[in-house]
Amino acid sequence: MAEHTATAAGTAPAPPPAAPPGEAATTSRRRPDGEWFRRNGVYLGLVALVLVNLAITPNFASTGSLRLQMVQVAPIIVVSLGMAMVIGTGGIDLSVGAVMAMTAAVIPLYIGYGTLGAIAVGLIAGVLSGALAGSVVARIGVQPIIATLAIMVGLRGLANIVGGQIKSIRDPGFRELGSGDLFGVPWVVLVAIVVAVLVWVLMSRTTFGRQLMAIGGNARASQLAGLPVKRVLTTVYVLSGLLAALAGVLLVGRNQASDPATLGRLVELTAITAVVVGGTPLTGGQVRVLGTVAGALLMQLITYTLVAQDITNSVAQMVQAVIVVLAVYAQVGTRKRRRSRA
Amino acid sequence: GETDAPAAAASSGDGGAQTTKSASAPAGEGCTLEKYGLEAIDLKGAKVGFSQSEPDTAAFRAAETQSIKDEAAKIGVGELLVTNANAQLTKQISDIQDLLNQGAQALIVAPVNSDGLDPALAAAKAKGVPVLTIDRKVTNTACSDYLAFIGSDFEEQGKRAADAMATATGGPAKVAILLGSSGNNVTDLRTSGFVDQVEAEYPELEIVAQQTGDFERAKGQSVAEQLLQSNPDINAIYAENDEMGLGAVQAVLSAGKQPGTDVKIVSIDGTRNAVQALVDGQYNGVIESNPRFGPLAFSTLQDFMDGKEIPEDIIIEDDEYTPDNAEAELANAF
Amino acid sequence: MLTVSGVTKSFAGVHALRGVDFTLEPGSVHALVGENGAGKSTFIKVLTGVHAADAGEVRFLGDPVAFSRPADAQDAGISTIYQEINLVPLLTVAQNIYLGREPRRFGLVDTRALNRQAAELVQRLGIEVDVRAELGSLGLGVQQMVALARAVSIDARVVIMDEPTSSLEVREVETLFGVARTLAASGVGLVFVSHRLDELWALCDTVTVLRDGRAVHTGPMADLERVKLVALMLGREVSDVRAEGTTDFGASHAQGDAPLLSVSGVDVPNRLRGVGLTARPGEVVGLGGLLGSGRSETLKAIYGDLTTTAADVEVGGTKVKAGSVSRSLRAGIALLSEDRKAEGIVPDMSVRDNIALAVLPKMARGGMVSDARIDALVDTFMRRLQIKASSPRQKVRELSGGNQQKVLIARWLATEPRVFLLDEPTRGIDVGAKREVQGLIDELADQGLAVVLVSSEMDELVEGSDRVVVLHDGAVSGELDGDRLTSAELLRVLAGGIPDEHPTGPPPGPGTGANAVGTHPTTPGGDHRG
Amino acid sequence: MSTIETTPQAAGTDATARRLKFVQRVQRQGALAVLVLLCLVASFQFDSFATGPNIRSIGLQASFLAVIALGMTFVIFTGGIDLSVGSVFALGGVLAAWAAQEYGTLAAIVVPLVVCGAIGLVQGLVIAYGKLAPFIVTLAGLLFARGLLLFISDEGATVNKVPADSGFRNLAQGSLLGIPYPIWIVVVFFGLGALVLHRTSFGPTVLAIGGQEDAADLMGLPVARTKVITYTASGLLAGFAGVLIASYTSSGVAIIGVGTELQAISAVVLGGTLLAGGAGTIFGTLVGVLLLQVIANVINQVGSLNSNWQDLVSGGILLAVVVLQRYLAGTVRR
Ligand SMILES: Nc1ncnc2c1ncn2[C@@H]1O[C@H](COP(=O)(O)OP(=O)(O)OP(=O)(O)O)[C@@H](O)[C@H]1O
Ligand SMILES: Nc1ncnc2c1ncn2[C@@H]1O[C@H](COP(=O)(O)OP(=O)(O)OP(=O)(O)O)[C@@H](O)[C@H]1O
Ligand SMILES: [Mg+2]
Ligand SMILES: [Mg+2]
Repeated sequence: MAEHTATAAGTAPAPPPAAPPGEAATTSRRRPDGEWFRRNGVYLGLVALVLVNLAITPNFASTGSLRLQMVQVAPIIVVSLGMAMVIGTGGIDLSVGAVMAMTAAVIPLYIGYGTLGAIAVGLIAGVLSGALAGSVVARIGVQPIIATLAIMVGLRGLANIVGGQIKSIRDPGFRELGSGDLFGVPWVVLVAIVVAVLVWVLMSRTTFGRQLMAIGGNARASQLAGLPVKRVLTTVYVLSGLLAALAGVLLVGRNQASDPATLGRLVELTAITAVVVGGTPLTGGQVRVLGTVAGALLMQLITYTLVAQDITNSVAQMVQAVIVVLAVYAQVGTRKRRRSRA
Repeated sequence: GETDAPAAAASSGDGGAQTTKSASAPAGEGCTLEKYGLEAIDLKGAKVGFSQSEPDTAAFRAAETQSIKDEAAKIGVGELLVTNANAQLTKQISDIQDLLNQGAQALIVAPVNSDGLDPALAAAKAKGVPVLTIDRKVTNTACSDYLAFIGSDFEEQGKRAADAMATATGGPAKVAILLGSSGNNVTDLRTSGFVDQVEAEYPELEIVAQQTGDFERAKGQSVAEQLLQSNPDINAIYAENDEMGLGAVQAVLSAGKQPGTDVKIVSIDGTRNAVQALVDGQYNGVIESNPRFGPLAFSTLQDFMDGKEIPEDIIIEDDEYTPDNAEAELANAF
Repeated sequence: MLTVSGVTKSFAGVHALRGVDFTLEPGSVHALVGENGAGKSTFIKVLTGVHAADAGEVRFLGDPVAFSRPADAQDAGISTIYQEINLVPLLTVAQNIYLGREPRRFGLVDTRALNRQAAELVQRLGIEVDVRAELGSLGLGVQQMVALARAVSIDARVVIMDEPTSSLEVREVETLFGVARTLAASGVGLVFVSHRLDELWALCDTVTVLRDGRAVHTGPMADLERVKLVALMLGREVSDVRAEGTTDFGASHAQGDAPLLSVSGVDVPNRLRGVGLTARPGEVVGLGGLLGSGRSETLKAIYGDLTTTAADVEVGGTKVKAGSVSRSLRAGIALLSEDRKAEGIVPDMSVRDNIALAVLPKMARGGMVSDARIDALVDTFMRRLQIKASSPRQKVRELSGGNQQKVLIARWLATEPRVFLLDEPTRGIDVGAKREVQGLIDELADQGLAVVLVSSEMDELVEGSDRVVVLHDGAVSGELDGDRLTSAELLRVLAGGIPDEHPTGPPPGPGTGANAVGTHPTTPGGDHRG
Repeated sequence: MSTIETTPQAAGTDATARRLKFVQRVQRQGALAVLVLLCLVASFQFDSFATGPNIRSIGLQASFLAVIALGMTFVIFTGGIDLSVGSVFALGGVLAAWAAQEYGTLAAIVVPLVVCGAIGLVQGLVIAYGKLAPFIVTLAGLLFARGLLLFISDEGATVNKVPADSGFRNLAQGSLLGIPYPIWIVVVFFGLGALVLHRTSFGPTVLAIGGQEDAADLMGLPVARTKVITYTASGLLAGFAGVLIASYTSSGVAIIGVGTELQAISAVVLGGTLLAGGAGTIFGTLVGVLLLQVIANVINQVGSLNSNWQDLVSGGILLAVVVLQRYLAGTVRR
């Protein structure tokens, strides 16, 4: 399956064409070497953690448990996928948490226009914030981390001003979104799945995806190759904002409440971790969609395990730190031998 | 303190005025102008500074700030300077220094933390400005570093929560605790109060899990969900603030159980939403933590200026909302 | 002093070196030649501890060594100039030269001494450059010379140079040779890699030929006939090599009448002054000039990559809006940039995607790329240009320098340009490939493209072009065509001599090259910016 | 984190090299200009701004962040980032207070430095030899240090006070020529920082790694060692900032330092350092720190501007400044 994740190395599901010219075209199939780990480390980690839980966590092997994990991780997956695309361009988006808050803030104000109306407004808020970040980064050339950091601070404040204190959402539409399901699959999960598929297609099948990764790989060269660098960059941040907003919508549904002050706090770090653990390099040029999903699941399982074992907060944090490093190390560890290339 | 516990609109005017529980200072032991070494000032027309600890997005904070502002207006304070430390100790220190630099003649401080305000307090002392701390007690010396403390007894709140829980379960129960944020002494006190009381009085209550919900509704919900999943026979949840309690309600619902009956829920604060839940039967008890410090704070300052003796601790009487009185008392909730 | 036996190295799927033996004598200049991808750079990287050898032994001054980091090799007395310039753009020339070995005073770096020593060194090496200038602001040529200065400043027993001359022109090559000879005279052993064969006889005494990772020949340079050498490199018979010439340019090209590309009055603040040129369909117009004369700038300006204060570019009579790369592309202009690493390849992308990069939209239906189409396209070009890669999915960074260059040429040909601007197209590619490229240039011209060719190689320029426009100091200083298009004449004009019907021109004298080097606002660094 | 616009290296020879210097100066001055402007406006607007005490407290407040930001600057020079500083800062504080209480002044300085240095060292080793992304490693460091801190203060319940008589208090509360020690310390540290950057081979090496790691490696520079040293130094400095805060607040507070890493990063970037690495200035960082502190101070001067507006404003100003810098730089770009 890892084969199917989009990478700058342009993986198509089809096997590469017949041996090209040059006798060098001998063995190029992947043996379980560093590269292989890079691609699959996160899945191994995931499997390992599942096994651990099956062993130690009471009634882990239940549909209820599965459902809970999925429902809780869904919003994280959605944000992380947006983040993954931004990171693919070599950028980063710290504003996602604040965007979620902003979305949560506007929903109660427009709930009058019905569920969909409110959702639409919420998403627009995300798009606008993304557009701001995008143009500041792409057109003015401010470094992504600082641009999005500023937006993160300001937007959170704005969200609080607009939204005020926490408000319970009694709207049936949101209740359905948060707790209802279709053919036994919770809506939030469905949304996450759809988003994942769309992003995967976008990254591995479309011009946009290829251009995005080229820009992440060498912006200057991409520009000389006539790629619409600025447009692509801007779009990426808009998408990130949109997905963050969508995650916000899902959470409002889950919580039956809108709380701009706390919603999505520190989610940017969780998302980045999920992306990196998923095997997408922070240097850009690659986007591992499936890996990102797996990474988010991994983070979710870690926290669940720690809570289920009733580990105290302090220890939990330390354990989490160690696991994260190990997870990433599993991927890069074997790559060490490959020396830096001139 | 019971931070991040927002609720419906923060009005402080209606109901729930604070009443002191233990304020009587044995003669000669209270704090006076002489002891504190100050000149009396007339609060009317004076510049008074209020340093709030956490964002007003929390219902408790909103109500607290509001009540201070209202009272200041009421008694005709010259100018009320308000700062908010956004839960950052260092910011509160500079906030207080800023207030002093701006010429505040008296300070009301809601400390971010019990320790570490020393430099700020020292600055106030140097300027001969009395500091009245509310809702959280600092570990410095009363009547020297600061004037006095007005607030609730958080440990007591924990104890009363345990009592309420026992009443609610009326027998054996497996209890999960949703802790407040770590490193926060309100969390510690509300935990120890509850735990000690349970050990002392209610052996039939078994505490099966203690996980932090950071005083947030969403976090409270997801942690509660995880606890209920991994430990299905949990049938009582003690949340150290209303927000986490309301989160727990959602969690219980999404676990397909009935909050208030299948799983008993008790929390501390007395926000409108929680009391409403109590009215709706989804909740089993709310211990109040009264945020309306305005009147008591200013009257205390006034007494002090009038030369009266001020005791070190002015502990306020917190109400309790039960399924029975909830409906009637709803108006008092903030 | 340096003996290598049976060194083997292979990367995922690629056997770069298969049991190479090699011996370097003190005081000798040892040529290391071979096709692109033969394994020269890899060999050097194994020697100096960049890569760890899979098998084999390296002995330095008698005892076996296995450097784990370039630092170790350097400390041991082996200093290296790697193929792609490896200096720090944001630091000054002086800092780059002495990085890690700065002169100290009271334990602190003595900046004044640093600059003084650096200045003396570059002076001694005859490099005209301000040592306080940021390296990144200098031209590839200059940077290359700074790399040389650094290599020399480390008084080493062995100096290895991987294609040091590829971005130098005549004047500087001479300087470099001078330095090399002095070193050799002082008993230092040198390893010299170059694809410019003439240089080998000019400088080297011994030669080792690599082919497909094997050392197929070692012997005295002088005894080796040029054709024989080429035959060894390509693994072909001397006879059929002799059949073909050295450069592969045909005589002259069928030329249309109306200019396909006409450029006039290109101004770039303190870079270019009213540069203009025309190229007719099927015509190859050479662009000559000393380093820093503005050749690359001119191409970039035409391509719309440099913001010009004034420029009139027309393709097929229709004006192209200046300052927009995408418009130029749409108008049918393509630019093969001289800086492969910074402005060309996307290193971590596959050969395939690098080739398709500029034409992705064409390869797509409704935004969805058709891999079938791309594979077809890529396949054609990989065959046509003989690109040597383990598979179309190999990362470009893993290709040899020359093959990377071919990938880029493929990228641009895929855009089916009408006007092809080539900046040092054969830089760093082997004789075989070079001929292919040169042949390609002809072929393209014959197909009616207008080609503008920048090359620092005299004969390539002379033989390859129908007409040569000479730049000096950012302005056109002369033009050669017909029978006046000879190396001698070109040299004269380059040196600042005035061709008869061009009364205007820069003052002659050795100063000119220097001042070009010394006073030209330039860009590779700047080019990294939007 | 590369954008299309990377380093300002447009330029060629002397003329343009000078232009380049100008670009960098402007980028730095971008922050300085805003800072000066802000100060001017503030001093006209609020008479309590340009007063000795206020300036003094601004400097004092800024000093803690300044120390942290200094380490961050070098880390960013190498093209890396250190997210752990906030937690390490808090950890250092708690350790210092504890040690001061148990063993006295010397220990109060040594113990935190040892522990925090060790954390930095480990991070450095993992980054340099494990070849893991600094972002993720130090993110884990952030979690770990905070966890460790809560662990040793059992979930923040126990708080250590610096004994009233302890000389350790002097470190941050004492002053020389009316200027608090921390400010002196900052001046000295930044002086040393500049010295290291410009007058040792460590400086250029750090920049080389940030600019072109491969190249640095091929040039035979000690890449790994330099990185390790840099992250260790960052840990040490964050720890020392903790020592200062402990001395300043006379106590070890578990809740400080949250989000400090982001403040430090903003300060560095405001100072004109490129997150891409390879270029920047020490002095700029100092300006960045001051800018942040002054913004906060001015917001307080404005009076009862509630915490949300504070966020909105500081976010807005931050964005404005970085955009301004780009434009200033842009005017000189070709
Ligand atoms: N890091 C790497 N990973 C995989 N393959 C590599 C790597 N480096 C080199 N190769 C392969 O090893 C072979 C030799 O490459 P090398 O760079 O040594 O050739 P070269 O002789 O230097 O060619 P050129 O003259 O073009 O520089 C090539 O086939 C190349 O694709
Ligand atoms: N002497 C120099 N000083 C500064 N920059 C130079 C110098 N020579 C070349 N450059 C830079 O190198 C690139 C090529 O140089 P330029 O275009 O000015 O002349 P050129 O004839 O193309 O030189 P080259 O032979 O290196 O291509 C340009 O981007 C230019 O900025
Ligand atoms: Mg090579
Ligand atoms: Mg050029």
